[in-house]
Amino acid sequence: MINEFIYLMKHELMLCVILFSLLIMKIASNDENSGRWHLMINLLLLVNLLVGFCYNISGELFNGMFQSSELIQLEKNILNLGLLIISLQAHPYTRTHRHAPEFYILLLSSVLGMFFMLSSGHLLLFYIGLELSTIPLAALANFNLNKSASSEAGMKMIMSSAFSSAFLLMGISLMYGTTGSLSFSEITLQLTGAPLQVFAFVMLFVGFAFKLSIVPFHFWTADVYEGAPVSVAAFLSVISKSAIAFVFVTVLYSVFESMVNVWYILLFITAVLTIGIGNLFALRQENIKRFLAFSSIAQVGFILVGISGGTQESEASVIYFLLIYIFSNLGAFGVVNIVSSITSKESINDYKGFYKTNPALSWIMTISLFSLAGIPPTAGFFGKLFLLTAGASTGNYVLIAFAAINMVVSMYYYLRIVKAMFMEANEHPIQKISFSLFPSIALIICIVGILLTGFSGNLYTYIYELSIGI
Amino acid sequence: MSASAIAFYCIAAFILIAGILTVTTKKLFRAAIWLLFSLIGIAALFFWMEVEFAAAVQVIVYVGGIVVLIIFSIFLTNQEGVNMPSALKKRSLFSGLAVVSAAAYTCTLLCSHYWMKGSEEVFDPSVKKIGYLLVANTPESFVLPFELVSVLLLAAMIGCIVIAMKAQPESK
Amino acid sequence: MSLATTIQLIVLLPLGSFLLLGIFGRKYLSSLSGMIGTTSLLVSAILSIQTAYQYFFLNTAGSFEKIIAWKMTWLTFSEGVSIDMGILVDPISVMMLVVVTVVSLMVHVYSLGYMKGDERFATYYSFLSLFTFSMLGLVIAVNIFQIYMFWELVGVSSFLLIGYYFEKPSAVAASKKAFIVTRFADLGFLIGILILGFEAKTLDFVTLIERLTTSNSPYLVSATTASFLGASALTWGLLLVFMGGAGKSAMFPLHIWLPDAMEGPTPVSALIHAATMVVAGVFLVARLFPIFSISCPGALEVVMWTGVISALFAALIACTQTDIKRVLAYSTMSQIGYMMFALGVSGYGNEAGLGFTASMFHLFTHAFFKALLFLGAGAVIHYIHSNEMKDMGGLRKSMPITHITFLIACLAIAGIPPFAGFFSKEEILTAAHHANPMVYYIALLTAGITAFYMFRLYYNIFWSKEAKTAHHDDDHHGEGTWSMKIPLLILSVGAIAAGFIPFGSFVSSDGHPLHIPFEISAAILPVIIAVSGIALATLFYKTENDRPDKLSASFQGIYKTAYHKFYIDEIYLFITKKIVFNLIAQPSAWVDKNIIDGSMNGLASLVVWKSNLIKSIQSGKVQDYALYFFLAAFGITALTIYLVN
Amino acid sequence: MSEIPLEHLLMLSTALFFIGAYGFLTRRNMIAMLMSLELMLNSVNINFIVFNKYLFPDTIEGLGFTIFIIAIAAAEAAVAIAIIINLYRNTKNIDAENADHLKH
Repeated sequence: MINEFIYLMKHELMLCVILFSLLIMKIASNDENSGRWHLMINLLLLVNLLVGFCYNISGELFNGMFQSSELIQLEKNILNLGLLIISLQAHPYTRTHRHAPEFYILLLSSVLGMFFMLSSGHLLLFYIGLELSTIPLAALANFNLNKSASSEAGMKMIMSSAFSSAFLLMGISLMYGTTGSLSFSEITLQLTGAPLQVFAFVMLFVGFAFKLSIVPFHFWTADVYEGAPVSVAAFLSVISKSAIAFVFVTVLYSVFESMVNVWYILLFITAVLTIGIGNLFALRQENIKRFLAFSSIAQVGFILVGISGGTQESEASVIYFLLIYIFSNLGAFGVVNIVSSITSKESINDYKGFYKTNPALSWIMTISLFSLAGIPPTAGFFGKLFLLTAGASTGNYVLIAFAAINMVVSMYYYLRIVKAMFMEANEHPIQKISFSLFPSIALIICIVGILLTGFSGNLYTYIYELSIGI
Repeated sequence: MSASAIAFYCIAAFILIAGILTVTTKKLFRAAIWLLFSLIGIAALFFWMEVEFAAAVQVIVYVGGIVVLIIFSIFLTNQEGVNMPSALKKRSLFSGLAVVSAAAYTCTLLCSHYWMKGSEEVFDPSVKKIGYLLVANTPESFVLPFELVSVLLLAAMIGCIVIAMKAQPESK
Repeated sequence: MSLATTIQLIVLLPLGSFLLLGIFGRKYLSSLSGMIGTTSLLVSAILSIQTAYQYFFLNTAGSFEKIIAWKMTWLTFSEGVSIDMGILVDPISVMMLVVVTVVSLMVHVYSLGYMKGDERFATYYSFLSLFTFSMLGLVIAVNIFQIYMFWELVGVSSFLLIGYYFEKPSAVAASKKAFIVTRFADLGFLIGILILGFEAKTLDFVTLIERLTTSNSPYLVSATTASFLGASALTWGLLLVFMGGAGKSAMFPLHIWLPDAMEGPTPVSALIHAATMVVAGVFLVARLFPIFSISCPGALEVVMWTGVISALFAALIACTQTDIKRVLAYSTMSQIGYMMFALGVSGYGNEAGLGFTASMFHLFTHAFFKALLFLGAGAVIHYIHSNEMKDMGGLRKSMPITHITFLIACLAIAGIPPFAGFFSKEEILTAAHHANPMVYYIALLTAGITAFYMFRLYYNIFWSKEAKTAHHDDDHHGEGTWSMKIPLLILSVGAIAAGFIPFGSFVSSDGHPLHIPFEISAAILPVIIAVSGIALATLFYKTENDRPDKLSASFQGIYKTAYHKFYIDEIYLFITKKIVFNLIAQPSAWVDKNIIDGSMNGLASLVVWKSNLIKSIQSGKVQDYALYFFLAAFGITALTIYLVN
Repeated sequence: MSEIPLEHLLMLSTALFFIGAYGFLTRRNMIAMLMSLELMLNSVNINFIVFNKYLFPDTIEGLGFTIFIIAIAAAEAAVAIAIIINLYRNTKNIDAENADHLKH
């Protein structure tokens, strides 16, 4: 019994342990910014990642409120991996920040919220997990305490997210009113498809759409990414989005399976809008963080296309894509993070002539962008390919064709950065940057991930088998 | 119409009027006071519904906590005396239209819905039951969310402290 | 050595050289990099020729089978549908192995001299090796997805090579354009693959072809009955695959990247834009030819017309160009058009498959003479330091070897016997004659124009203005080093002799040797037309440009009595110069530059304009965002509830 | 109280929700926006308790949820106010119209 409890909740327990030891350390020591401190936290996160792979079992606790399966544990492991990469990348930033332990406490509590959200079998736990994963992030967006852009980002994030949670809560309350239950398994049984229930469901959907930055609920995204510290923007764009997308798929496929006609319409409309608007805006951005924000919005559109497939292949392909997306987007963000925290240059024009001074970073950036653009043989290509094939299983070729054409459009703007780095001259290029061990490890993980995940065909098969429950 | 019904409509009118004044008054401080009234009205509504515990929490947390917090923040940002800038005409117009039509739509849906009655038992929101719900070691209890929400409050507190703490003069 | 090992070596050697030079080249192997690249290619080329010898001459079966020499499964999509990597040996892949390695070897050798002293010498060779590797991987593919992977890799490496002179903005723009246009086409290819794979439940070539050509097989039936926008799934699949091929092979209207791509170093043009990458599209159609021919003649007809139009259109434009590399670029497009429509007019099996053999034959001979032309042009550009015809002229004395080899190549492409181009072109024309007279006459006309513009090029470079000297008189390398001359000589041997190969005995649509009788009578008309094209060019361009005037003057003096003969000449001049040149060729060039090319730029600026238009939505005000959120939430709710009920 | 129909209570909460939404959309002072948000959250609280009492009285799940919403609303408001105060320190301004430097 106790063993089962530990095995099922090991991810959450592990995070809590790290969280509270950080808290105690913060209170007990004054010397929080020594090198040893950073080494320790990253080692802890590495242990956290490794522990996640041990003893994976399926089961539920607290009367079905907390559910876990091997697939969910895999998703948590993916998030842990992303967390470790971000923590390594954040090193140049946190090293100089006064509140580094708080930075990690907030980051970890946000991940904790995501884990509970992933495992939730009850709307209450889901809601608390969602808030726990958002509120600390708003504080983190404001972590450049003396910069007005950062406060503005924090303000926009907390205001918009509170507004959207009001809608989400409205949806939850009506869902409760129309089904009489808050637990997912009960709700599934009570769905009738009455208009008010559809209304409640759409409000829930909107809450998800806001967090996933699906157009037209995406407006906060770019502003927050631009103002927030790069590590936080990377976290928002990668970890936060992946977690929500995982939950989204699970909730749509298992809880609201009978409402497939509703969410198919919603996904169709929003996928078209998301890909189109994301691409249009990405084309015209000058700030590289804003650019990555809009490009990641467009990526979410592709995820929606995959989800609209509605089969187990779709679920597996979404997870597979997100794994690749974590590597690719964190590769790009890693470079931006290093450049930004050392030179505080964030405009695309600043990257002109980057290859001359920093060839290694330029190559990493290029490979990551190629993967984001879906150019073979990088992993991103396979990710998109599986998503589109999964989406095609509903036979909606219009949507697939639209997505595919937009892949070419996205090529245009990703290449623009590559062009700026390799092929354009600049009188004052970014100087040669030397960076410490941690970010280099993170970048190596990303590049290896981009190059290998595409080439190991067994990975997708493995995820697929987990998703059908073998 | 019974006294109970009259009481309800009075409370409802009070909540709504205080609410409308909260979002339209010129002076920020007065808006906070109207919010206070509106929240007290809601507490009264809970009381009327015989959910005393919720009414108590409403008074303690909202009236005693959040409104006070808001009033402090009004002082901290020196907004207590000034008139707030009036809302942009165009946005008020669009928001007004949007809000009214959305409200009408929602009400139509609510009224046309056939409400399924789950059970005929008597509602018993006693403090003991609530206590069991929150922290007891029973399968149906909300003990896990209860633990989690404590982490949430902790994180929010740390976030607030880091952000709102007055910046020390730069040592480095 | 077994067949599999040999071919693995052929393919992996360039990869090894790429990795070696790419990783260590710049720092440690700078001076050696050329030799390393060339040596690995030399071994590859020798092994390919040996493979071809084994496959074609030591074969006792009487027909050439498709052999899967080696295969491994790489990614599994779903049951039965997997992506494999492997080696498929059949006549066309063996032929392509030889063509790619030999031409690539020549380019490697040539570049030793041409690129000497370039500061990124090692990078250049590593890119060349990467390109060769991807092209070889493409031709041996067992799986349509393997082709796609290498196809993209070819795209990436050509992007790198075209943009090699990245200091030049035009080179950067050209490489980007090539990449995006071909990517657009590849998108069609990818969707086509998915459709074919979905219908046939396999991506494996051998199985795919078998399933989609056996009549009454369930796959074929479902593929031909499912219809979308008036065409069956099979037609759509094949057309989309062809779209990918058309993009790579620069078929009208996806050709716009090819002329710009001449910004790359000239040897690269010889490799990519003459002999290898651009014929990938032809190869692709040839690879799937049984499906096209047996199950979907409609799609094959599209291939035919695309080929014919491209051939004529490009030939017309070539007449108007003054940049010598651009002339060659359009001529490439025109010749690939020939190959395409030869496939288009062909049937499957035995005598009907003449077009297929002719197309492959032309691909083979074209590789030699077009590479030769590009390398010759490279030598000229190296000597003159300009691409423009007006800077050239009278070079025949100072560059004798280049002159002779260039002349041979011109004769070959014009289709003058006994040069290689004559035989392959003659076969194509015969095939077209049997299949479709209209195509035949357009092809004949194109052949005449080809002869005309090639000799216009030839005279403008080597004759015309007398004895134009090189820009630098302290000319230390004359017409180039021996490493540049030797490839010219070897290729000119190919351009002379390749036509005598009895190609039908080796390559045919169904693997059975095909005996092609040579008919003198059919060859007469094309030769006459080619010769008259040459004559016309001689008339206009052999000496300075006032030739037409002088001509008319002398006519007036000498042949006063034969007035009407002069009159005919005038009409002739009027028709050719005024009508054909000014009214047809120039407008085609204009259409090409402004409408087809312009539409792409227009599309890009339209998108940018649109995105500027909508930027005001992102106003930065949090309440605006909330209002949009509110409206969208309720709008989407109302819409959904309306749609569901 | 049983003679009050369920719909009337729900309309009260809906009206409060949209009053709050209107305030959020039009109030330019950020603290005032926050107050409007509190109204919206409170309307949801009413919903939960009403559903719980009128329709599903056998458990007290709805009431439990309300308590959690109150707690979370407090946390959210606290963080929001901290951020607003920080913004005020940096820009001396808490007008939502003026916080628009990050755009397009």
